[in-house]
Amino acid sequence: MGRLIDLCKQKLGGAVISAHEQHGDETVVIHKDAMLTALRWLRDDEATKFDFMMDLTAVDYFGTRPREERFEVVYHLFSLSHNHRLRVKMPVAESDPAVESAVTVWRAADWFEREVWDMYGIVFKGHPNMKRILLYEEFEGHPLRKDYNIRKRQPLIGPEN
Amino acid sequence: MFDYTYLPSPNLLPSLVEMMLKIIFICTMNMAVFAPVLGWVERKQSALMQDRIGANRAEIFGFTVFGLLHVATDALKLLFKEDFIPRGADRPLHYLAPFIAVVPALVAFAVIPFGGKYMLWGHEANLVIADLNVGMLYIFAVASLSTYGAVIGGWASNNSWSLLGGLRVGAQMLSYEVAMGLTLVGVFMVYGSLQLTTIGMAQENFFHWGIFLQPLGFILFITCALAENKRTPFDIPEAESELIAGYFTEYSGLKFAMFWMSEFLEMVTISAVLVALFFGGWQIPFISHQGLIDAMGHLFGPNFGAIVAMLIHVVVFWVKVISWIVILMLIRWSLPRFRFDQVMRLGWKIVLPLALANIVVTGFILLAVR
Amino acid sequence: MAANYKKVNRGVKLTLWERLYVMEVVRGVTITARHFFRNWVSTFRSYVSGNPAERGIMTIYYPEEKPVVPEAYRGRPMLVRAMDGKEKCVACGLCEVACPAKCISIVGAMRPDGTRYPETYTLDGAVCIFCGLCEEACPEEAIVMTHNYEGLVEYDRRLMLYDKEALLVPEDKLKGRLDYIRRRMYNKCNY
Amino acid sequence: MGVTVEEKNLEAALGDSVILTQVDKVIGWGRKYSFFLYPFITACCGMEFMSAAASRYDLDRFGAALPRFSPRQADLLFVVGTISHKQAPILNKVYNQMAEPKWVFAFGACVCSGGMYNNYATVQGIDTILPVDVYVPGCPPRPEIVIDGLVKLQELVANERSSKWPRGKAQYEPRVKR
Amino acid sequence: MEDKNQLDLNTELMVLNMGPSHPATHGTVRFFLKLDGEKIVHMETEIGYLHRGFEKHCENGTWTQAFPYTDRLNYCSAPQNNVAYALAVEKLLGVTDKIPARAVYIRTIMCELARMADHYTNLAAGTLELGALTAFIYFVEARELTWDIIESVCGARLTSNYIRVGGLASDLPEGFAGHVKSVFAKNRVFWSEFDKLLTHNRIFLDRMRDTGAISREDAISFAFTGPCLRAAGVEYDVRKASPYLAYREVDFDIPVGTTGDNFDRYLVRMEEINQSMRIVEQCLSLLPSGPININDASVRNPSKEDGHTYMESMIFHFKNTIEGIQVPKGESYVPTEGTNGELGFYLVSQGGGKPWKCRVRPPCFALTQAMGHMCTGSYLADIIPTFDMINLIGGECDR
Repeated sequence: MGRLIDLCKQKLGGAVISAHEQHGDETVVIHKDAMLTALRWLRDDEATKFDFMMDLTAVDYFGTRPREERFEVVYHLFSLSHNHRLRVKMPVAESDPAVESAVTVWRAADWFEREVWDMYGIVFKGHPNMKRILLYEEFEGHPLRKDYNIRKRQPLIGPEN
Repeated sequence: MFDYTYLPSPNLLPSLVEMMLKIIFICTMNMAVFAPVLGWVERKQSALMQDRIGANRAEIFGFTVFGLLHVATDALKLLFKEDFIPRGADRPLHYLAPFIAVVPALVAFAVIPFGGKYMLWGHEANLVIADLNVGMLYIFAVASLSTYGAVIGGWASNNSWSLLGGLRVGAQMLSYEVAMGLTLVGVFMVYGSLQLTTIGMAQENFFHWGIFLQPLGFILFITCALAENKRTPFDIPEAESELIAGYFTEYSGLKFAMFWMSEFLEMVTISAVLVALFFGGWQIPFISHQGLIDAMGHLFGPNFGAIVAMLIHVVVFWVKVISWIVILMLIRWSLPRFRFDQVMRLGWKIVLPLALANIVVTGFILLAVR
Repeated sequence: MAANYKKVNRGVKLTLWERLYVMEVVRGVTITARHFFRNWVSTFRSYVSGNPAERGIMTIYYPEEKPVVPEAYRGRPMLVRAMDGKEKCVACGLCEVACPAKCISIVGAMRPDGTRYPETYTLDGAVCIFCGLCEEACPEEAIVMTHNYEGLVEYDRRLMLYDKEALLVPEDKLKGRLDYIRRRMYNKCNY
Repeated sequence: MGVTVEEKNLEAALGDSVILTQVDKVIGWGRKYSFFLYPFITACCGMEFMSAAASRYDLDRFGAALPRFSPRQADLLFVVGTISHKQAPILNKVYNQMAEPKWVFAFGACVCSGGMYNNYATVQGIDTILPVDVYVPGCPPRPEIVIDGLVKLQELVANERSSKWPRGKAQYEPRVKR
Repeated sequence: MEDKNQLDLNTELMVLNMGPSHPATHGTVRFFLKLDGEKIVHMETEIGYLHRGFEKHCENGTWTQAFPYTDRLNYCSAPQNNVAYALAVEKLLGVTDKIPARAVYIRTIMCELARMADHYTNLAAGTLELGALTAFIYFVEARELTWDIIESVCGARLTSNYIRVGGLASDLPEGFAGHVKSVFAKNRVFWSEFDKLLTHNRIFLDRMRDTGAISREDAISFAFTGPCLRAAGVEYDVRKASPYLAYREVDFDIPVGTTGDNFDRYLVRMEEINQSMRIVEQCLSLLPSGPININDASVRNPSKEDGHTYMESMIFHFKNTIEGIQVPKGESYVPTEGTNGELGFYLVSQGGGKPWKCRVRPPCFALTQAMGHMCTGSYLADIIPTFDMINLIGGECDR
């Protein structure tokens, strides 16, 4: 197991649901209620110091996982001073697709969170401006969910096809 | 203050004919030759500067004339283009604005001499439409009128981009109008006249050309002139990437063409003023005005000699003007544009103080020389 | 051998001349004017001599002069007609599957001699993205990306739906491309 | 595309007057060599458009070099790059703002047909919104193909009847105003 | 004092909607501006005008079919996207070390050529919108020459679709090194011309210097990467921080700025063009001969010769094409240095021939986010250089 995973397990204790290392990428899965404190700790602690939030996205495991953990919000963190990376994930239930917003931790999270809301319909609580970003307000549904058909057009603004 | 010598003298007819000829000459030169040909020149020149060939395919019966016909096609197309007036626009002013923009550029030519004075069959031909003794003041007065075209156009269009463009024009013109007046004071001091023919005659000696007597004044004037012309690097009122098309965003068809043409005509006027003030007008270096007339007189007899000399002078003048137009175009295509506040800063903080300093220095030198 | 970080020289110290804009104008204009006069002279010379190679400008007079496309160029996809006049295509449908834009549709049929051939082969030219994945997928070298890029423009989108007859090209006209893909793309020594 | 029934009727009513056709020809000649473009650039094809307008291919040779970013002054709407449903009302608006006569140039596969983007977000060809004059396929098209398209458009314009104009608004009215 | 005057004059803020079909916004962004005269008081950015469902398409196609879609992310530097995606898939497959050396070097060359082309495009657009039309054309000419090389290798000028999982689509053409050499000689002349036309030009300097500046800390918290981050003085380049491809083997400088303003970004880009040429030249001298594709039929389609000879190869060919490459269950994230910054692909595979999730980390998404931060308080005209220098590419930002 990687050094970062050990550190996380040590520090976050019960919040860490699981952790694994694959192809050299260290990954921790964290409970979504402990997310904000965990992220803040990851950013501020001298040993981790993840000052970059490189990427934020979500994955829809529709049909392959139980509905309580259908979605997974994924953070890719990077530390400039230590030059290491960590992937932080948290499962989100289909019935309650909401997590805490990380805008207060990294400003970069702002648009990335809006995009996840737009594409997957996961709400980020505490986000200052939770609107659609890539699609238009009139769009119904969230296209990157696996149950959204790729051809399902919504001629609300544009023409029929 | 005015002297009325330019008014018709007792022998009315020759003067009238002369006047009409001169007006026709200038108008054809500008409207029929320069405005369209400049469009072509600019297109071709910019193309060659940019390693391409430019418009060359419009043809009539297989003749392409190096792309010159593209000018005709442009004109034809614009003529048959829908004339659009936006909703909420002030219709009369929207109509009026392009005319206000074009006319001053043409009218300013009235006082610019394109040749000297020649005796033809006992009639003195003065190659300037109106030999005003306050010629330069007249040019300033008229040139500042063209601002209104742009400002009114910007305002009347009922479009925020146009309005911003109009505002920018207003501010920019105002700033540079002041500086432009002052930059030329040095020239007037040196030649002791505001009359462009007098200034032209005073530049008979090559080393008395304005560029040598007033180098700083020349640089400052060309800066102001470029700014007045609203072309890159001073094209912020119509900056494409900022204001789409600036004050004429909402103009289409012929009215748009008129704004366009006014730009070219202004360029001709500016070049003509530049030549008249700093590059010896119609004078040929090292050949005096009277000397040429006399030499030609020996060859062709007094009257025809004068005509030949006159033609040579007119050609020399236009050649100078054209070379300046080419240089102005080179500048226009080479430089990036300023930011609005930088234009203002340049006008008020650099050009204006330098112009004042130029006046003072010129004054001291003149005192010392005398 | 390593990468190093290096500060860029941003402290461009402007001399008084440069601060006064004048020198800048002069320098900028010199560069552009050099291009201008050089191109003017060379264009004029080529105009007189009629030799396009003398033109200093970069422009290709396209409809009259054709540029040389590199060997690798992927132009319009075409079907290969074998020397015996039959389609090479065996209607296996790999290109249909491989096409990311889904612009190919094939209906296969059987010849009396038992070989398969495409009864219809439709390629929507308005959808095709010239990616070359069909060429790569084809096991028979029956569809290739030709060097042809002309004649693709239409007034109507429906005319861009090419059928089999419009797509078939005799094999000998596609020699270059077929040779290229065998040599450069699918050669054994590339693996 | 082609001539609609009403146009045919109108032409029949006017008759093939020699003067009218001659005038049309002259105007067509003027328009043909003087396209002011409105580059509606959104995506990848814009890069090829840059190339086509720059020195190697030089659209200026055909008199189509002057980009006017004000739709009032433009004649030729170059729709360059994918049009998404979010973008569609804006394209529609730009088209309606253009002064007659106006032509539309569909540049690239996405504009012609939606190309490879057959999905929830993309308009499947702008001819569902506007009348299109010339379709130029390719993803993105080589500048040569663009020039082909321009030449083809010139042919079209040169033979146009004045009865074709005005063309009026786009056929599609977006349900949501932007 | 100033505020009091404004109260007296009863001024109001001018609300302006800039874009998306505004010439400066590249057709894909909309700015809502509140202007006080020419000063920006508030700025809001709206993107998404070029959203065309990249991820959804990737999830609906095979692993190979995603390549054309990656081309159209950052369309100015398509080979880089191809490479980044291929690296991520290879990481999932666990074949990263088995890629032949020649393929690795060719990939590096293509990445750097693409970087050059992208920087040329970006600087061209920047100068165009600042009004220097001739400089714009020279940049495009230089890019055209660079594209000639790319075209001779990939077969397309822009959307290269050149890299494959486990190798390359085709080998380099004959006479490649000579072609590169002649083009670079011309490009260097062009480079010095840009430098003379722009770098010392006071007008250009005034437009670029101290406009759109962002501090080191802000840049990091906005997750800036690439030239914009380095312009702010942060020494971070994926090519050095976590070298991939052949970047360990070559010698190059990474330009770093100090203040993070537009001028620094411009200088960093100009220098990177030079360094890219250096890298390409070194790679060409180090270029080994040998195969360009992995010899593993389950990853890369077998050669046509094999396909015609062995039944097994033909079966693999069919299976790879119809079902897609079989990628084991797992997830991977590979950061690469794209032209705009860190270009990372996050792939999730649930086993099978199609990606379960194909996420790209778009560098200019993060950059565009900071537009409001960088432009508030400056002039309307400052939006133009700032927006140009962050180099928004619609395909990448909106996907």
